[in-house]
Amino acid sequence: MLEFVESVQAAVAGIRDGSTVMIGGFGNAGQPFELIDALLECGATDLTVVNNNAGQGDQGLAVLIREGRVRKMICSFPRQSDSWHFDARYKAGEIELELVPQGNLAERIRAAGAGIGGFFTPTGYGTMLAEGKETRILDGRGQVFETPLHADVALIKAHVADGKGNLVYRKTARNFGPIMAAAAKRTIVQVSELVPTGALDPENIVTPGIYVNTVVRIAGSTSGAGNTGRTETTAATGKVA
Amino acid sequence: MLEFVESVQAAVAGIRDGSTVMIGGFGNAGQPFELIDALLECGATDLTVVNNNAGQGDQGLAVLIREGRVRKMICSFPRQSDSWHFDARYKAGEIELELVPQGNLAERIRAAGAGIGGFFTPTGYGTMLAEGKETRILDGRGQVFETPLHADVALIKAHVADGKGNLVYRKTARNFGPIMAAAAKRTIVQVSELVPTGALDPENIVTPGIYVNTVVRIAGSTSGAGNTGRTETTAATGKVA
Amino acid sequence: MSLTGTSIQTSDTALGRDELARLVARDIAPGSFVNLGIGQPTLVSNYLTEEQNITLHTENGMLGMGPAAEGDQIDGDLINAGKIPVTELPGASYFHHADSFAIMRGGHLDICVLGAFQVSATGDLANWHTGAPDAIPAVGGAMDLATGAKDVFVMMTLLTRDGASKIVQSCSYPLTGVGCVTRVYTDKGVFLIGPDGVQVRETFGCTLQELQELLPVPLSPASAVAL
Amino acid sequence: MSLTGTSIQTSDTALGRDELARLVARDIAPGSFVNLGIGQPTLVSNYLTEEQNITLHTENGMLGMGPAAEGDQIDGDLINAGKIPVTELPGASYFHHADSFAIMRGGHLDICVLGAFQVSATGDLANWHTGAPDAIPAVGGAMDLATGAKDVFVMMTLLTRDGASKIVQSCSYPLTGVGCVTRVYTDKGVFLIGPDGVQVRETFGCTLQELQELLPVPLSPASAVAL
Repeated sequence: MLEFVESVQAAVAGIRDGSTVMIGGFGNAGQPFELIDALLECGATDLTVVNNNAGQGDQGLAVLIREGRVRKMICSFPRQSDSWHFDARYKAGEIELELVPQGNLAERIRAAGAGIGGFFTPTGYGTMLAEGKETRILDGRGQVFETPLHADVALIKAHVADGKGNLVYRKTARNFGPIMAAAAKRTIVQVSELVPTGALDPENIVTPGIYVNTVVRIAGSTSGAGNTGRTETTAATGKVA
Repeated sequence: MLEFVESVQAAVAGIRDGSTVMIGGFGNAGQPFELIDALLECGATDLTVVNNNAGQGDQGLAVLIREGRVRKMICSFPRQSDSWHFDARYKAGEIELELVPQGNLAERIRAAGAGIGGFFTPTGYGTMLAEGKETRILDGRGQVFETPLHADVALIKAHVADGKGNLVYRKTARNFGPIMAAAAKRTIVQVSELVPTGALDPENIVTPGIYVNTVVRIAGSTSGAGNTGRTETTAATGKVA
Repeated sequence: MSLTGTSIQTSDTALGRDELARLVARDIAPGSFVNLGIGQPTLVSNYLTEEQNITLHTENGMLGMGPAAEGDQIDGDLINAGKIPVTELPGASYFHHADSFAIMRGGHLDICVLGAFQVSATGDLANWHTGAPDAIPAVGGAMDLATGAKDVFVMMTLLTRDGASKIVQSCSYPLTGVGCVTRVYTDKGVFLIGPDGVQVRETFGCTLQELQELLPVPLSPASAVAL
Repeated sequence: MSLTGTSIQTSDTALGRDELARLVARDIAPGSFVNLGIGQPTLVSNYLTEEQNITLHTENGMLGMGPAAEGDQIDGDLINAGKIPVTELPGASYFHHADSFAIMRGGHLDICVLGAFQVSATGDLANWHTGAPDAIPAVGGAMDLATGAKDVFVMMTLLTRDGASKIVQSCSYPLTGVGCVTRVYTDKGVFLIGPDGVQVRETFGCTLQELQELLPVPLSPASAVAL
């Protein structure tokens, strides 16, 4: 059942210790900071967190990691110039890491929402990230078997919700939101704006309300504006994302 | 390279005998009738056609089948009250049929466009449509291995294209268009309207121009209006689509 | 288990199609997302109330489907899975076929209501193919719905024209899905299918014992908790 | 094969990063869809001309990416894969992460340009992990790009700081992708990788023979047809 709640505390109520939690966002764009803060406050621990990164700076996911609430990270790009809290926990052997190529991460999340039991992909074939995995030659290419990533809860940020829980996003803040909403048993969304049902054009809805359980409006927030998006620097010349 | 052409004849030029051709549409909604007529006129034969149905009445795909141009149909619902041309060819053993559950059809087309080499799905497990296929228990459920459906050419209908080939659709005429556009080597689109680049909101584009090769505007056509959509009747009490 | 001593007969006569549709509609929980199959299941939409706030899905790419379109409302680009022109309700959304079937296959629909040729005692469904050697098979979205929805309700007459039960020990027709049906609504009774076998929730125009005589599978009255 | 008698030296000095970026930009066919990796490859965008009509993809969900945003243009919701604020060009489109990676993995990008630690004589790419035991690994979208794009161009200095060739017989660093690189742009030359091994298209500030002395893999001048 869809519910609209008045506070982020009410939104995250009931998230249990040991849950698998997907957190939307790529860098700061689409990060549900207020929901993450509420998750921290609510005390849930022993979490498995799915996010593209493993926390940056001293906010959001990074604080969850610093506080020892995260047992395991599933992500594509943990190491960043300001991922010091993850780095420290990882080097101390206090957090587990499942490193997943970003496209496999997205496709595995999508598979969970779409009822796919597993799939073969060329990404990662012949690399150490495919070690121990089933492989097969398909369409003349080496491919690796990957499994769906389900979650108990997804915390995502959208731009606008209507009364049916239909969502639209803003620019590249869309990123993981739509696929995580479909992959989680319970999807909690923070939005900048609520509009009456019927105010969104049915052609333009990105996440239908069927994927949404809880909506909270963050008062005074305006997506994008005032959010300068930090510049990441990295040591390698390799592809960074 | 994207091209805008003046006629449906120019749009379909170069489709070779023996091609696999995806044709969009579900019933009449989204059927690219004018492109199908041009395909008939251009004479290409020995075709494998992917469509949800196998032709209705005496138009479009039904005529291609009547004229013996289709060697094989890959579809979910060939038998309809007015599928007489397919029925006759099929009973005469003159056309091959690969019957695919509609969701597998959609997911196999999507897999081709997304670079997935194959996937497991519960749909069809334990039924005659899974006979001879690899099966596996995943997430506690019996699942069937399905492979991507690629095509040489896709013929689809959209509502509006801009100068970059970005597309939007109208209502349920969207159906197979977006996934077929991604699954074919060459995607040919008929639209009702062309607008300048920048006139479509980037948030609302359904098919990015990267998936589009050829665009032709059908003069005087207006999606939906004057198109009454025929009512299908079927013999079975079972699910029909 | 005794079939007497429990009165679960709730009407004096067998139910007509519309009465049955009303019953199914009443049983759908408020706020549900539902797909109604073609034919008899479509009648259910006539009895859904606004208070129930049910969202209808059609597999050709829409949530929030409204009633059949009439007159000027008819738009060839807005049809349902039966290819009948329909309307759009406030809060509707459109999506492509893979996204639409992801809704079904990903387990997001609360209920689908389907017709059937046969349902087995363990919930196997046969509704797409008679198996006749000269029949042209056509499956559509039946297997995806049967496999994907959280609950699969079947609506059918209990008996064939020849008087044979459509609830069977094991389906003789080709299967649509294995162990997927959770509830069967028929003109003579409502059946719950689960780990305890086939339970009868209510009967129409017959007693449980009379029903048992028509059916080749063992029946028991539904426990109160299952009602 | 003789390495003399063919003059493919096209500049008297090694190329700087910007000159190399200009060269890569010139080699991109009009109308292409391109993903530029972070770091050196990003420079290529400075030299793409309007006439080339190149569409840039960023894997965090956009086609039609424009230059870096400045001042009032900066919008935290509009960033590239390096998390740098960018702008949107007319005809841009946004999509979610699975759709974005479907563009890459489905073979729809014409070219991606990546940095590298090493490239092997058969086109294996190593650019994500040094393999050092205490390094925290991070892969991002590198493997998807390497495996998915029709052509994978690498931009790098030919030699490490220690003077070792980054074009190697077999990569010692962990692989990003197998046999995926088709072209390598370096400060000292442009290399084509294909069924005929490593061919040199042009050299900068050295002869082919001098280049061969730096590299542990056999080189041959590119045939005219491959230019």
